[in-house]
Amino acid sequence: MELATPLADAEVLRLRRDFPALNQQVHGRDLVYLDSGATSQKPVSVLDAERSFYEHENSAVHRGAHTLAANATELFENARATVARFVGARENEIVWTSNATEGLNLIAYGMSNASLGRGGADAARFVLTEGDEILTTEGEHHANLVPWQELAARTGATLRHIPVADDGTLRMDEAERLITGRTKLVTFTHVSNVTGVLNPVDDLVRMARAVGALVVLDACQSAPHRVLDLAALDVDFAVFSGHKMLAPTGIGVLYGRAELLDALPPFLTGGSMITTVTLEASGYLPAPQRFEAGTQKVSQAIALAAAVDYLSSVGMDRIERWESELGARLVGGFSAIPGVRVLGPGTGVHRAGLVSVDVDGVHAHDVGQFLDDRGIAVRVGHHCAQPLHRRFGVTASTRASAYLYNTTADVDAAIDALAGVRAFFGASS
Amino acid sequence: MELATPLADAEVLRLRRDFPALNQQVHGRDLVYLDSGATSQKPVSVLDAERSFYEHENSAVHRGAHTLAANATELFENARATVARFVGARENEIVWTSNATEGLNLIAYGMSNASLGRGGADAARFVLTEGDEILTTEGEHHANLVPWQELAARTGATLRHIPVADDGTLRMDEAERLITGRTKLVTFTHVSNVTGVLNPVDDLVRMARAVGALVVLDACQSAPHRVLDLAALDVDFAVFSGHKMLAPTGIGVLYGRAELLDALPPFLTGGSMITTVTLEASGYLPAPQRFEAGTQKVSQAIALAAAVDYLSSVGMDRIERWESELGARLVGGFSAIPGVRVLGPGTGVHRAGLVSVDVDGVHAHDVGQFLDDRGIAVRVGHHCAQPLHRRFGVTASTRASAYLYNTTADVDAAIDALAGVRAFFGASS
Amino acid sequence: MSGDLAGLYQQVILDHSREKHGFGLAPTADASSHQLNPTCGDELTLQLHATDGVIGSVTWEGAGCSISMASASLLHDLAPGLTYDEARERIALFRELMQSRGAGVEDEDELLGDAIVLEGVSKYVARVKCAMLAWVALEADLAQLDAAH
Amino acid sequence: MSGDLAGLYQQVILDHSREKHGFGLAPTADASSHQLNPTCGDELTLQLHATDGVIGSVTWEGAGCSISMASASLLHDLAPGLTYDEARERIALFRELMQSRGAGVEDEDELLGDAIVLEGVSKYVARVKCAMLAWVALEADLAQLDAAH
Ligand SMILES: Cc1ncc(COP(=O)(O)O)c(C=O)c1O
Ligand SMILES: Cc1ncc(COP(=O)(O)O)c(C=O)c1O
Repeated sequence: MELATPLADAEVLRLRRDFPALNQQVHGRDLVYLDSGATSQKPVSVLDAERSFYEHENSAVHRGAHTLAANATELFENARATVARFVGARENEIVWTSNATEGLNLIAYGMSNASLGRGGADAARFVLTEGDEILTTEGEHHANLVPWQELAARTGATLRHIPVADDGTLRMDEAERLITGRTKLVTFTHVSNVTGVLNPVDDLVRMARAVGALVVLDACQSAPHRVLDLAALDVDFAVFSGHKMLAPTGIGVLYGRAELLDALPPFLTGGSMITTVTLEASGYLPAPQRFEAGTQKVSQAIALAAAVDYLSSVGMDRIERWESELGARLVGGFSAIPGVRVLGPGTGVHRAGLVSVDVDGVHAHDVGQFLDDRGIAVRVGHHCAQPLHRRFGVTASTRASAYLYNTTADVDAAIDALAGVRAFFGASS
Repeated sequence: MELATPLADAEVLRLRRDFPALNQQVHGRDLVYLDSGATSQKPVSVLDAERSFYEHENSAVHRGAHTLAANATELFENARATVARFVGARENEIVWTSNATEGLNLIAYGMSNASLGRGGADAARFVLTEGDEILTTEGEHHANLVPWQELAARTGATLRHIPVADDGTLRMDEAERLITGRTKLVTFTHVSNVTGVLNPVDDLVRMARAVGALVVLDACQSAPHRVLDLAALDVDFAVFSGHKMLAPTGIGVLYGRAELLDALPPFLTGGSMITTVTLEASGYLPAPQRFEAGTQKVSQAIALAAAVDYLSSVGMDRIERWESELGARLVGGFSAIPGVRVLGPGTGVHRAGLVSVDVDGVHAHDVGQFLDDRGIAVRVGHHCAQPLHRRFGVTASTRASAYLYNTTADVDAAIDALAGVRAFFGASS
Repeated sequence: MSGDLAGLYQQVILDHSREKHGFGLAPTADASSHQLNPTCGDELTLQLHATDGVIGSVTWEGAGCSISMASASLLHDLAPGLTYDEARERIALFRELMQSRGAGVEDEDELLGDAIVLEGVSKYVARVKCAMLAWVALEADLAQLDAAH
Repeated sequence: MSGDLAGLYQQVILDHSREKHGFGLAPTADASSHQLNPTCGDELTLQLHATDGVIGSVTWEGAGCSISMASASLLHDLAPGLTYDEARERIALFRELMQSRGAGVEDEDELLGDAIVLEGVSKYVARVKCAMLAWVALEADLAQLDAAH
């Protein structure tokens, strides 16, 4: 296969014109937005798609028979088809959620409902009892850790963790040891939101399959940034958030293999997910409606489809290559600064376009403030990954994360600013 | 207290210019939108508020320290304060949800988590066991029925129902009998989405308080249409949806009395709702953050605040009076048509601005299609209230529901169209 | 009334929706299936009576809109004498017709008989489910017969 | 560097953040409270030592940004000799100062001493929590003493 040409600065500067928020000043300096790992900016086409819906089709989907309702339903379901194609899934395998966090909670609550006897025999494979194990990793976002702690507490199952090595990669020797006949579910992030490490999905899926465990993939940091084919990765479930991939807040996706989604007991219940309701009991529709109770995030789903169209028109393979160049440049620049330690893999290792650092003697909050003063927006804190920060012996770090609209000049500005931090705070003395 | 002047056609026609979707044609006729009970149209000020956020402040709230993040956080929390004021609540009593359905599920899952031992002694009042009863009504939307069926199934509690009388009101004699020492929670809709009946909140709260039961109010059909003071109503929890009150899809509100919200075990877990997370266990923040896991519906919350500002500037008391005039006109017109039966209260009874009818010999789908052909958008089906339709001996009905942007001419168009239905389908013969 | 509405509710359809050919369930049947349209609560039970791989008759009961009732009635008229494979072919063609958004499909007159009066439904995406209800039920019946073999 | 940043990080603040007056916990105290800033994981424990309703000294330990460390250090310098009510008054005034968005408050010099160098923080809404951490801890300590009575 031929490699796609990555983006280049000139093209990126053209793309950037599509993003109104990037065209502003902060503290009298041009904004350099390097916080896309937290949330991305939105192109005009996405904003227009949502507004156009409210100006023309807005009405209740799947519930009305009038013209507007029919048109709204069609746009809404077309959006599902667009997103399904984008990640190599079928339409009935795509469930709208409000964010990735909700998607992970949906799986966890579906399993605890199964464990309480809901869903009958079909749901047997989701039942957890004492002695069963859920396996996650030391490198997860809280969204892929806390719901499983709670699931374990509700069902009596035990939560275990694959440890992270000094270079930020998973200890696969430990994974081998930890994945046993007791393991019912293995869940891990595709790309770390702290270190940029890409986890070995194929190996983990193989190990999980060998013991019959379900596999959940947190694709929050991969779906926006690289070509994703969930059917090819052969995971059972996956989640991601629209706001990190050019779409509005309030929309996320849960992917599940069709036969699993149809067997998992419902999570949220209410209107539009039922067949027949009596005062005593209710019957439930198959997926995806089964998991879409109440009025859905209609305009947000339509806007997510517009975002996906934008990404596809640029080319996910090209975006991936460009960000990997930016990531390499960030790592190179940051690690050359005295007193700056990169968390996770150093130079020369393939990584996503995000890098977190600890600055000796200066707290991350102060680092971030110093950069902000130069118009550079980065993320400071634990990035919702306290255990991983503890693993690296710090409580907080400073993260720069790039996206398709960042140039090498953006990266260089961040490197240049970071180089001045320790002197300003008197930490180099 | 002086009565507010209701709106009048001339002013409504001026307001209507603010709603782009209302200014279009369907089947060659001017759109007459009478489906606001399902979802409302949006004024330009709401669309602009959301867009402006994406053009200027968009970034992660409560997680970032850079300028955009600080500005976004401020707009987001100001939105909470605006919505709190609108319903007579304090800021920490307002939790964002994605819709009312999620709010009701949040309470139900919080209680089932408490029943599984989560939340410790503080959560004791939310624990349900066999013998305990949950009381709802025969007139509820599925959103306020199915989650309680599931909660009962998970905990062993029993679900009971206050029956509905022939005129659509609750059988308060039965309520008196059903609310006993075993009743742990009483939940009911403020205004019925099928009959427009206003339920007697004060009486039900008094009865529930007498036995120490919690009270949940489904305010979906009241918050958008009338002055609402939740503290004065003295309910424990309430829910409503933004999309029914001029705001975008994807945003809803759960109100809870502060001391209850802080004691209820978390529902969705993940980032931004925690204090300290270790691999083994997590501590949780107080409300509202406790219930707001992951990236929130930021632009939607800001847009909801803009919607609330729009409603307040018109005046909720004036809107309420206008809709009650429109409701009376609808009931009068519909019930005068031979073969048309109004579900619930007839003429002369105070009601909200929505009316559902059964047309003898013509299925609701066909009625709706006939009206749509004249540009009139109404809702057909069971309106997510199958038990109530069964109570009235029908499976589906046709509902016209008005809002502040509807004129008497809209109502008259619907009456005129409905009068022609039976002849067209040969049902009058 | 717009031309669209007249195209949707042709007189033949309104007649069928009242006459309901084949309405009433037989005491026994070779296959039977129950279908539901969750949006409106419409329900339909459709029985298949067959001999030697050829459909003898189709009987049904249910409540619903004029489109769903007329569609079941028209299917009752069309089905007798068809082999299972022929019936499947007609169902597939009818589905294609319903998804054609008013464009129609080839050979429709020949293969679908009077049921082509439902072509107008294809312009109303929200109503396609109503028209399909009986046909989906027949499809389920045929699948039952297959499974029994 | 913008003027704003210089206003936020005055030399006095940077000095206090390194010198950390009062750092180190005593074996016993009359009240002690632990505060956490969940955004960044910063933590602070602050002890109150008092005699007859008058603050003797404040000692503390914690890890955090320069603003939170300097603020604790400045509070250590300010607190001794204040009655509980005076301390509460200063905390209230400091909170008001932090919420003033750069506008300042009356009597700040007189009542808050060197701590007024933190005024620049009030322009940075996201950092107000950092500056407040020690003061909220002292407030909690005072509430403990009240509760003990
Ligand atoms: C009375 C009532 N309750 C609950 C709901 C559910 O609201 P949503 O679908 O926005 O969650 C609705 C609206 O559909 C309603 O009218
Ligand atoms: C790896 C990872 N998982 C999960 C999440 C949670 O996503 P959200 O907050 O959109 O639910 C994030 C982003 O915050 C993330 O980076």
